[in-house]
Formats: sequence, structure tokens, C-alpha cells
Amino acid sequence: MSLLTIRGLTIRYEGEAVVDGVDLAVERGASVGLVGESGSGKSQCALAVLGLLPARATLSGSIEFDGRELIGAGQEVLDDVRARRIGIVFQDPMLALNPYLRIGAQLKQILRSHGLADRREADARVIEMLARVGLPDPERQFAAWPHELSGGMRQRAMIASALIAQPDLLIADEPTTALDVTVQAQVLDLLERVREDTALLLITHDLGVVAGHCERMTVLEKGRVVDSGSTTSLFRSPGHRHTRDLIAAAPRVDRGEPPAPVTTGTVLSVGNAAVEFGDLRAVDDVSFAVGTGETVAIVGESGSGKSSLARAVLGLLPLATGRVVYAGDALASVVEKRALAVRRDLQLVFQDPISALDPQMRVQRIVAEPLVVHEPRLDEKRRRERVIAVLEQVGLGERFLRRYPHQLSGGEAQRVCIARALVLEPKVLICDEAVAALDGSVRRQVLGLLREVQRETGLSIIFISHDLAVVRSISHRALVMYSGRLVELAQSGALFEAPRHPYTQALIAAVPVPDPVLAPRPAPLPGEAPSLVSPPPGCAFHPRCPLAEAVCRAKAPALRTVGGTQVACHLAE
Amino acid sequence: MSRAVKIPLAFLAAVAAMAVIGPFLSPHEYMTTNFDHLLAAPGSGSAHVFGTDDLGRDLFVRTMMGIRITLTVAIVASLVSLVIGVAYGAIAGFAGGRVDAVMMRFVDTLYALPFIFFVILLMVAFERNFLLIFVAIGAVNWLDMARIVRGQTLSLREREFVAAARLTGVSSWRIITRHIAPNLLGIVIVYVTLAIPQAILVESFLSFLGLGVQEPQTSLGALVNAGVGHMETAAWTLLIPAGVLALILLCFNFLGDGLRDQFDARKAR
Amino acid sequence: MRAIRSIAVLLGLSLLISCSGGADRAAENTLHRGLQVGPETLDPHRSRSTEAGEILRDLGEGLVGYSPAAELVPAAAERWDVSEDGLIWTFHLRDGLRWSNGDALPAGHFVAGMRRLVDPATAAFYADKLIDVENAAAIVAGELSPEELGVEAPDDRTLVVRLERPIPYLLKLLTHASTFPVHPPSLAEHGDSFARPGRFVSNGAYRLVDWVPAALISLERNEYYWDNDTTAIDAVNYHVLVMSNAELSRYRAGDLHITASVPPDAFQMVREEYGDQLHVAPRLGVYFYGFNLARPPFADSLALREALSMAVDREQLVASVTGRGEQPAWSWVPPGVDNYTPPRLGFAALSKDERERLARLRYKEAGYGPDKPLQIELRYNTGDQHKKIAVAVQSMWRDVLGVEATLVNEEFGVLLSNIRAAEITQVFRSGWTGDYNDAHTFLDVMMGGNASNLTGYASEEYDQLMRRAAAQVDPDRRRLYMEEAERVMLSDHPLIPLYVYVNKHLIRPEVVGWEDNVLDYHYSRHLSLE
Amino acid sequence: MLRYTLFRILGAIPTLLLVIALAFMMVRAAPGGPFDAEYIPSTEVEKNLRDAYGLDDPLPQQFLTYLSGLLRGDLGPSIRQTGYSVAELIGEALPYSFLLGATAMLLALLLGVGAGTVAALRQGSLLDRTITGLSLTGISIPVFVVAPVLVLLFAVKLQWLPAGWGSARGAATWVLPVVTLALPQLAYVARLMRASMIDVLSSDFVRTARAQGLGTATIVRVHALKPAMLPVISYLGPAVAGILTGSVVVEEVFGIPGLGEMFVRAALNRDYTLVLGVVVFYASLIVALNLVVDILYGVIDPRVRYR
Repeated sequence: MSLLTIRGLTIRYEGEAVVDGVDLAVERGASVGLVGESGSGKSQCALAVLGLLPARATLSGSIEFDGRELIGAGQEVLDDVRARRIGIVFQDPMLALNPYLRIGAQLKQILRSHGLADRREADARVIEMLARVGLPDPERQFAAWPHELSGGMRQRAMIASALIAQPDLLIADEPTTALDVTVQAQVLDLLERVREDTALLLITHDLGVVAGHCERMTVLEKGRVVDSGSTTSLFRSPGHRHTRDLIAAAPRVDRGEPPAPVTTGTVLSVGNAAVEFGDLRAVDDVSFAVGTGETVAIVGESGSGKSSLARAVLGLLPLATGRVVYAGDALASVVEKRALAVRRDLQLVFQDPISALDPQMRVQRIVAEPLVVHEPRLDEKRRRERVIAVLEQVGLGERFLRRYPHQLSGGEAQRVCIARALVLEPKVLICDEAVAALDGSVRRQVLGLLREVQRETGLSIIFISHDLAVVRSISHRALVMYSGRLVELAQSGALFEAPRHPYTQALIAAVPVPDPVLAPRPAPLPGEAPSLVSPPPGCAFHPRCPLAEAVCRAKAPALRTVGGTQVACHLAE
Repeated sequence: MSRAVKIPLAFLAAVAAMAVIGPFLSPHEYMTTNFDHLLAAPGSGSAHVFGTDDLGRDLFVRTMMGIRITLTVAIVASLVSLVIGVAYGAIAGFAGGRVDAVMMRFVDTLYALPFIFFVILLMVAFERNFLLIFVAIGAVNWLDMARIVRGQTLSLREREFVAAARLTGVSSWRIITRHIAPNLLGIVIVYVTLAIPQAILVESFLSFLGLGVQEPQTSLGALVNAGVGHMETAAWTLLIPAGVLALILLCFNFLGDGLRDQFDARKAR
Repeated sequence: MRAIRSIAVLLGLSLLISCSGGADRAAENTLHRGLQVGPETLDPHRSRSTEAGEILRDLGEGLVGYSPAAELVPAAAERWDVSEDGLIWTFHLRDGLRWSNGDALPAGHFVAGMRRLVDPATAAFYADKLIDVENAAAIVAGELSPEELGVEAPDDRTLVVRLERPIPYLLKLLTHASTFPVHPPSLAEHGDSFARPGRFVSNGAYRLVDWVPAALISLERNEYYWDNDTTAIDAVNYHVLVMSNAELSRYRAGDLHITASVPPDAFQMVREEYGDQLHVAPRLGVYFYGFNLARPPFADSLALREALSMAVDREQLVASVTGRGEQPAWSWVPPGVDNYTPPRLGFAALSKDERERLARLRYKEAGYGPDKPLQIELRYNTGDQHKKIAVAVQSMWRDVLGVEATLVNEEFGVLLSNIRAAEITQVFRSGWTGDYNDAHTFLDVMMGGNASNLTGYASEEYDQLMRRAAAQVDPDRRRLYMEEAERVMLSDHPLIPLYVYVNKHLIRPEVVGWEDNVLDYHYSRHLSLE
Repeated sequence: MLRYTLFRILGAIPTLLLVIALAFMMVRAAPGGPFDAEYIPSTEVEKNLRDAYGLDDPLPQQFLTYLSGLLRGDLGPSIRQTGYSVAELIGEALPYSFLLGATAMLLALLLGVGAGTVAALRQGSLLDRTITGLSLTGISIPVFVVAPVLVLLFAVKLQWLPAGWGSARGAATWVLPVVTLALPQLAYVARLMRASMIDVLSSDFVRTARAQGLGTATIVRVHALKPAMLPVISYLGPAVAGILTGSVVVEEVFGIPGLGEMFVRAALNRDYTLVLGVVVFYASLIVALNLVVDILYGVIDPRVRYR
């Protein structure tokens, strides 16, 4: 008999089914992946198992755990099952941990509430658990507040809290989505190692994660199960069109031909740029150039300074030192001081399309506003035609004109953002994590759109992303940043096939590959990126670098050219 | 609009309409005394639907008068606080940096004033003129407004759509008027709605101290205060204005809550 | 959680404190009296308010006092002589007078008290009380030292007062707290703050045991008082209750024996429910509207002033608006003053209709009418009763004459300073209460240049008559001059007397010995509890 | 934190100066004077009175004299309450105001937090609706109506409780005043608490706690109460202002010799020094209270750091 058996689970909100007849089983000790895009209902299933859905949700079907029916079970049964039999790890540990309670107290409460330890034992058990999930100096972390921990450490504490009562089943709901890719690899490793014979139900949108960590997988689409089976067989021969699409849409860092290099004149260049926030140096001495019709990617983890660099290029943040040269002229550091003609040539697409659209304005006004500023003599009718034209260019039509941002889906909103940027026919488009918030298939469409526009108009693109797989598919050249500094700059082909910098190598190795045959790969790097306030001496990467030598600790490496690639490493050759 | 907004709004509209039209429907005048009908009981059969007060004046007309004045005082007071508060808060928030720090330090300073004492002093010191009541009450409330608007402006200023507008070359003035101001509207409306009942209560407190509006004009607070004395012998002189006062306060509070919920819901989406 | 527990502990603690705070003061034989305003001080020479005066009648004693019916009776002095010309008074003190701490009270302490009153350093509000005593005016003005005051004690039981002009009401002045003796050792030890519980050495039937400013004054029997044997009540508590409604509630809840007042709004209810406990009696006080005689439109328009005065229906006012047994006022000096019959306003005898007709006539004579209505401001100080009366008078003027009066409510201090500036005021509310039972206390106010003469009335004829009256030793001739003076003043209509004040008290049936009187003086030592 | 406290106290000095200057100007701008009565003494006597308090000195000089007195901790003599210093009068009135205000505040906090929490836990239930309805009513009826109605009912008609202060029934005397004063604050706290508790209960970390099977009581006690209290703590400042306003009414109706009533009397009587003294006292109190609120905030929310 399975440990967990879900049969015909249907969850409705005000009559509308978000989960519709889902069947799922998890055997003891097994690992099962539950895969789907956002809105497919996968998290709802997890919450349903633990009875955590809001009261207005209506459930039908059956959730049987170890012989006990959980749907309609009383509070006592649920409280008994929770933590002790089923532990859960949520996506964002910053939100899921109580910021007003010390880490140790939160874990201790679990033991105390379930009567698993008395006052004295509890402390020791918690510290031991914190040590098991790899928290350094567990006694100190015991007394730490959640906000004092880094993202990866917080998620480790979250895992500790899910496992401390030694449950039979661990549900992990997008456990690594909020984490950087190198940390994600560590946490996934940890989950594997620490769960021992606890069964795992891993919920994720990332096929790479499933491929590396689950024996079986179930694919959801719009609340329905479309495919289910062993991971290897499903990847080899997907049963359903949707599964096939998902696998096809999953970008791969390990293969694929990057766009051929372009050789054109430089349209924009950045020299020795630095950005500071008080004492903190977010960008330190970065130089690069972008050619006409070229896409240059800036890659890095959170805190690497890539977004600050982009904003400094645009003049939204002042440069501490260095300069930006566009079309042969050095630009003013602040956008308000730049000539209008320059401002229309440099445009930006943001990560969060909803936040980037004024909620009080209709799409027509949003897209028309740049025209009002730059072409004030345009009459109403012509302006409207231009707006419709650009909306059609980005794959939206006239019918979107009257909509408000909250009436748009994520993909539609991002297209509106792109339309707003393109309506002025800019020469350089900066995309700041422009596809990070989008689901696989939508992401692929948006990337396609960008490529198409570039082909048609010779647009240059600076593409900022943490996602190496996406970068591989779109950029001609890429530069990698770490702790505010440029560590490697190369043609995409060279970068992905023969990375020179140990950090670049690790970054590529850490990306989960959506192929069960190649996965899993061990986490390539320990630790997390250093604090920008007090960066380590010498090479900022040396504390995590597997190759570090004495010189790395003493002296910051300068950027030098090794085989056509610019790399900042003492040891690269 | 949700029901939580519509119902109190409808009530308030009805009360306000009644206060405007009501006096025209009555044969009585708010200041005419009638010593033959002192404290006449209300009733449909009587000439006075709401009865009369201790000078034989018609309470219906006086209550309507009171509603008018109370609402005017409260709304104007709130508007005073709105104008000062929004201008101050928006400037501080949009300017940011040192300007913001200095301006907010000043607000913190004013917060330490025992304001009700100052209102009393104002009322005592200067001839009881109507305008002063507005200004005094408005002066009490603008600080909260300034803080809220400033906080909101600061966060709006950092929103990406403002960055997008800056980037395109939209002027600061246009950013404030087209992007920031409309987005402040929701919270400002909610706040004003909740500030009005506060102002009404301050007005009635001043009436209690005898520092309120000038007779023979009246306000709900003054009517209620007068009614307290007749609580046992002529309960209607208390119950009617107190009921209307409570109804108005309730409606504004409901309305404020309803608007906030609606506003939050839109923000959440 | 810990926070909540500590909150609970605090709450409990504060309840405990409150228990101990409300110590049991309701000894069996304690009289509880209401007071409308807390006394500003119990220092007899620096006191100002009627409330302070009321408590000081229990705490202290002058040379002369009052009976329950407010007739003059010997107090600290057992008898007195007056010289033929009325200028030299000799008082003979009782034997064995003692202070509340047992110290002897010689006549010299009375001299010290009076000197302290006129000493500029004391800054006594009522320093003018003894202004007719020899050298008093010069001492108040700082020109002579207090020792020069015409008061001396040839021996411990004799006190001589020398006057600059005869004042028939001297004995009445000597009942006032400002003429009480002072206990020199206390003054020396505590200075101006000797009138405190634990410090205050007094010479009345009671001594001060506790005083919570603005709330409660507790007195206990003074064992050393000369008439202690006939004092029945052991302790007196004065409760300050600013709101008369609150005072009424306290009375109805059984907390008070005697109220200071009865709220107008509840008067009807009180009369029905507590009829036999309600005491209403006329008082030496008049409520009036004054004209600003320094500015148009009232400066030179006798007709207009008379018209406005006539148009006020005083009977209606006291019946429907004030409604607590007040009497219409037809004169400046209220009825009931000793040895005086006030003249009445000329139109007092007319019927309401005749008065109104005449009023319209005079109004027209003054140059006003429907086409040119009089537009004035009527100022009154904050108070429900003042407001009601103003509204009523406003509507009477409107109905009878078509006057457009605007009501202007001002806080007392504001109104008073406006009246005194005489710039913007036109008609204003005020009132006058006699300090002692003599017409002089009213008529003196209307003399030209008197500081309390708010209308600015100045009539040579009036002043002359008053000066003549002052020179008379014979009471009947003095009376005739004063009555003639008032007649002159009334026909000039500098003000509109509206009604005569009444005293209103609720008194529990167990209180024995209470007599209503025009001065509203009720010594606690004259009362007893059954 | 000590440095922060010191910094804040220093920062309060200009605030207090501004308060004093404003109050001084306003009270002196008011027409009338402390010796106003219907009986007006002769000019000589009036001059003696004014001289005794230096009221005829030039105003700036009087202001400086007052400030220098203040520096020595001397609030001056009361002009109206002859023979008392302002400090003494505040000292006399403070215990009553404090007892009244603090007890009312505690009552409002305890019951308000409790009722708000219960309502939030049973959101939408009859109990919730009752609490919400009552609390809305509580903030919709002025104190000066509630007070006499309660007195009429409980003191005059039922005779269960004393009608006011100064009678001989000990703690019972305080019941009506405290309840009257607490009622609107209680209602407000309950509303605040309900809203914030609902917010916190729907937060992710409470979902985590539920997923850990902690049980409702434990979740509220351990996880939700502290963060849900934050808005209530922020409300303490405005609440003190509300208590202050309310206490003026309550003290008058129940005859309690507290500061609020004293202030109103002082303002009406033009007792300049007493008005200033009470204003200075309350301004200092508010400054101190704001500091306490900020520190409390930091105690509850570990992310707040003092600079």
C-alpha cells in the first residue's frame, strides 16, 4: 500500500475547479515530482494534503495517508499528521519563517507541541538538527533571527523544521525557486542526503530539478494530470503533448547553438563603470561594448551587480566613476540630463511587468506616453495607429488597448512593456531579467519575439539574466559578474563550451539539466556570495573557489585575455 | 463598487440630501422660538416630527441644520488636512533624501504637541469664528495625512513604472501629476473618509466644552450636548441627534473600511 | 505573554491604589455639600470667589457674623460702639478666643489681618473692601505703609476702627473673609501658602483637614471654637462639581446633602420628583444686558435703549426660559435689600401689549423701522443658560421690533476684555451680585469711573445724589437719596435688567436648621443632621 | 540603544521649546486676564495683582523669565490657585489622571486585544459580527453622551455604583469613569487588533506553523500575537491623545480632580503659568511615550535597528 494515495482530488473556488480529478501516489521512501506551470494547481494539491487550503475552497475526492483519510478529518487528526508524519518546505523561507521568532524557538515549538521532547532535550535536538542540515555554528544559529541568515541558510533552517519530527513524507513546494543557482544545487543535494528514508513529494516548475531528483513524476496542466510515470521513461517518450512541450521549452545550458557572432560597429560602450550605495560598491570597474544588432548578456547571481550596472547605463543610477558612450558621445550620468534623442534610443524592459505598468492607466495610454513626449506633434489618430502597430508587432492586437494592467496575464503584460519600449524604435534595448517571471512556453515566445525584432530592426540588446540556459539561447556574447566585478567576457559559444573562470564553470555546472540520464550532478560550489559591504580581500571568489591559492587571497586579479576570452583569474589559462 | 461601499454611501447621500432639502419641506424655521411649545414630544400627529427643544424650536429643522454644519465642518476640516498633508507629504516623498528627512523631523516634532490643548487654547483665545474651527481641526489631522502620503510617494517613486517614465523623458511634473497622484488617490480617499468621523468627534467635543458653533446655528454635537440635559424628561432631544450623529459616524467608518478593502484588493491583484 | 501578565499585575495594582485612595470619609455625622467651582485659595485675604467665601464662613470668623436668616449677629466681637459722627468704631472681643491650634487670639491678630489685606505686597483682590478706613487708599496705592492703617488694638480684647467717611454697612463688611484675622506664626512660617491642610490655623467653627484642589475640601470640628458646644455637625465635606448635572446625579445617588445649584434642564423633573427637597429663594443679584454707551448706536439714543428694554418680555423669560422661580427685574437694586425700596422702570406697570406698542414707537423715534432695521451684535459668555436667554431675547426683539440681532458667544475673559475696551461691544450680558445686604453694593457700581461700571454710564446728577447719600449718617435720609439716584439711572436706560437671581438648592430632609436667605449664606455650624 | 535614547531625548528639546513658545503666545494672545470677574477692583488693586506675578513686564522678558525658571525645574506659581505652585498642582492632579488614564488604557488594551483576536479567529461568525458591531458603535458615540447615560443607569436608577469621585465607596468609584474612558479606545483597539490578526493569520509563516500542527492556541500565542500587536503599539501614541481628550469629559462628569479638567479650567481662567505647565508636562509625556513605543517596536520586531 502506498504511503500517500490521492484519488480524484478536485478543488474548487466559487465553483471553479483549480484542481480537477488528480490521482497521485507516493510510496514509502520514494521520490515523486509534481510538475506544472504556474496556475496548474500543483501547490494546491500539496496544501490540500495538509489541510491548509482556505475555508472557501471546497474539496472532493480522497487523500489517504497511511490508511487514514485526510479530507474531512478533524483538527486533531490533522495536527497529529502535520510535522510528525508529513513535513513541508515552502518556496520562500523569508516569508515562511516567522521573522519575530528566533530560529531555535520556532523549531523547538514543533517538538514541544507534539510532545516529542521536554524542555531540556528540545534545545539539544534542535541544535543537532540544525547541524544536520549543514548550518555552520548551529548554537549561534539557534539564537539567530531569520533575517540574520542568508537565503540558503534560511531554507536549510526551513528543511530542518520540516524534518525535525522525523516525518514519513516530506513535501517540498518549489523549495529552490527563490534561491541562486549555485545555492539551489546545494539545497537539492541536502534534501537528497538528509531525508534518508523519508518519502519526497517535490513540487516544481523546473524540469531540470525533477530530472535530477525524482524517480517518478506527474505532470499537471490546468488542474488535470496529463502524464504520469517514471521520470526516465517520461523524458524519453512523453505521453502527452503538454509534457512534450514542456520538455521542448525547457532551455538547456548543456547544448544548443548560440547565435553566430556578429561583427559590426560598436553602438554603445561602457568604460570602467562603478556604482556605489554609500560604502557599498555594487559595481566595480566594469567595461564592455555592444555592437549594432548584437545581444550581450550580463550573467550573475543576486547581488552580483548586474541590475545596478544596467540602471547605471540607462542613467537611472548615477555612476561613481567611468562613463557610458553612445554613438560616439559620452552620456550624462543622470538620465534627466541626457538629450531626448538619446533617451529614445535607449529603452528598458523590466523583470516584473505588473510593477512596471502604471495600474491606473490603460494599455493605450501606457504605450502612447513615450510618443506624447517625443513626438508631441503627432495627432491623436496617427498616434493610435502607431500604438496598434507596435502592439501587433509584439503579438497583441487592438483589443488590448482598453485594458488595465491587472486585466493582463504575465506574458501579455511583458509584451506591453516591450511594446512601450519599442514604440520609439530604440537602438538599444536593455532587458533586466525580462523573462524570469514567465512560464516556460511564454518565455520561449517572448525570447522569440526579441530575436525577431532584432532581426528586423538591427536592435542591440543588453540581456540581463541569472538563467544561463536562457542566455545560451539568445546572446551573442556574455559577460559574467561576481560580487560587483566582471569575471569573464566571451563569445557565447566559447563561454558555454570552454568556460575559463572557475566561477563560470561552477555556474554552468550548477544548472539542473532536464535530462534524467545526465542528472544529477553534485553541487559544484560551497557557500554563498560574499557581503558587498565587507568583501573578502584579494579575489572576491576565493573563499568558494576549489582552486584558490595564496595569490588569490592576497591580490585581486586583473582582467586579461586568454584565448579570445577576457577573464579575471590568476589561474586561468 | 462593493456592497460595503455602496450601502454606507447611499445612507450618507440620503442623510446629506435630507439635510439640504429637509428644511424646505418643513413649515418651521431653525431659529424661531415658540414658548407655547417647549419640549413638545415628537410624533406624526404633532406639528413637529422630531419634537421641539427647550426654546420651542423645531428639532427636525434644527437637526437638519446640525447635519449640514457638522458635515461641512468635518469635510472642510478634512479637506484642509488633505491639502496641507498631501502637498507636504508628496513634496517630502518625491524630493527624498535630506529634504525628506528634515521635513519629516518637523512632523515628528509637531506630533509631540498635545493638540487637543492647543485647540482648546485657540477656541478660548480667539473669537469663536466658524473658519477657525475648520482650521484648528484640520491642523490636528494633517500630520497623519502627510506621513501616509509621504510613505506612499516614496514607494511609488521607486516603482518601475516611474523609472520607465523617467527613462522615456517624461517630466517630473508630469510624473507627479500623471503617475504618482492618481496612484495616491485611493489611499487619500480612504484616509479622508476615516478622518471625517474624527473631525466630527472633535467638533462635538468642542461643543461639549461650550466652544462650538455660534447659536442660533447648531451642530449635531451641540444638539447632543443640549439633549443630555433633558435625557430623562425629553429623551428625544438626546436620542434623535445622537442617533443621527452615530449613524453618520458609523457610515463614514464603514465606508472607510469598505474603500480600504476595495483598494487593498485592487493592489493585491 | 509576559507582557500580558505584567499588564494584568499593573491593572490589579492600580485597582488596589484606587481602593486606598477612596478612604472612608463618610463618618456618621458628616455633612456633604456641593460646590460649583473649586476655591482658588482658602487664604481669607487673598480669596476672591463666592465659593472660597462660603468655605471660609465655616473655617474662619470676623468680628461680626450672620444668623441662619442672614441677620447680623455678634461673632468674634460680642458688642461694639460707634461714635456720633459714625467715624470711630470700637469693638469688644469675646473672652477666651482661640485659634484652632489652641493659641490665644488677641485683637492684634485682627489688626494684622486687616493690614495684610491692604498691603500691596499681599496683592489682595478685595483690598478695596476697607477703602474707607483711614489711610487705606494710600496704603493700597503704595504711598503709606500698612502700619498706618486706621485700625488698632489698645488691648487684647478691644479693636478700634477709624473711618474717613461714615459707612453704615461697615458691620456687613466685617463679616467678609477679607477682614478675618491672621495667625501671625503660620504666616511667618509658611508665607503665602499657609492656607493648606496641615498648616492652616483658623478661628471658625471648623478647621481644614484635607483639600484636593478642584475636587474636595474636608473640614472637621474646631474644638477651640468659642461656640463649639452648639455646633452639631462634626465634619463637612465640600465636593466640587463643575457640571450641575453631575452634581444632581450625585445628590440623587445619595452622595450629597446640599447641592450648590439645580441644573436648569432638569428643573422640571426635580420639582416633580423632589418637590419638598427643593429650595428656591430670591437672591441679591440681577441678570442684565448692558449697552455700550461709548459707541453708536447706543451712545446717544435713549429712545433706542428704552425700546429694546421694553421689547423684552421679562415675564415670558422667567416663565419659559429660565424657569427656576426667578423674578422679572424691573429695577437695578433687587427687592429684598435692607432698608431700601427700589424704584421700578417706568413701563413696569404697563401690560405686555402696551409695552410692545410703546417700544415700537420709541424704536421708530430712534430712526429705525422695517426698512431700516437695527442690526446689532448681542454678546454673551459661554453657558447653556446664557445661550438660551440670548436666543429668547433675540427672538423677542425680532418679533416685536424687527431688530436683527446676531448672537456672539464669547468665553468670559474675552467678553469682559471686549466690554472693558468698549470698542466692538454693543449689547452684552452681565450680572451683579451684592456682596452685602445694602443698596450701596449695587448703586456704587453705576458711579462714573467705577471699574465695575461696564456700560460706561456717567451721570453727574446720579453721582451727586450718591455723594450726598454717602455723607448721611441718618439711614432714612441716605435711603431717599439712593432711591432718587436709582430712579435717575433707570430712566437713562444704560442697561436692561432682565431678572432677579434665585438661590436653588436641593436639601435632604435630614438636614435641619436651614433657612433660605437673600445672601445665600448658610453656616454649617447652624445645621444639624437628624 | 542607550545612545539612541539619549539622541532622542536631545532631539526633543527643540520640540519642547516650540511647544512652550506656541503655548505662551497663544495663552497670552487670549483677551482677558487671570483676575477677570464681574466685580472689577480699582486700578490700584489690579496693578498690585499684576505686579505680584510680573504680568506688566515686557512679554519677551516674561518668556525668558519663564524659560530660566523651567531650566531650574521651576514651573512657577499658579496665578489663579493662590498659594500653590504649578508643580504642586500638577503633582496633586497627576495621580488621579494617571490612575484613570492608565487603568482605562490597560483595560482597553487587554479587552481590545482579546476581543480583536477572538473576532479574527472566528472571522465571519456571529461572535465576530457582534464584536465588530459593538466596536463600531463604541467609536460612534461621543464620551459626553456615554458618561451621563451610564451614571443615570448605574448610579441614579440602579444605585449599583457611585456617581462619581469623592464619595466613600473606594474602588467602585473608579468603575464608571474608567469604563467610560476605556470604551472608545477599547473599541478602536479591538478593530485594529482584529484587522491585524486577520492579516497575520493569513501570512505565510502562520501557514507554516499550521503545517507544523501547532494548534490554534499555540499559533496565536507563540507566532501571531507579537506581530499582530504592532499596529496596536503604534496606536499607543494616538490613544494617549484620545485618552487625554476623553479624560477632560470624564473628569468633569465624574468630578475627578485630574489634569484634563484642570487644564480646561486654567485656560478659561487665564492661569498662564498653569496652562504652560500642563502643556509642558503633556508634551514631555508624549515625547517619552513615543520613545517607549519605538523601543517596544524594536523589542517585538528584531529587524528594527536603532541608529
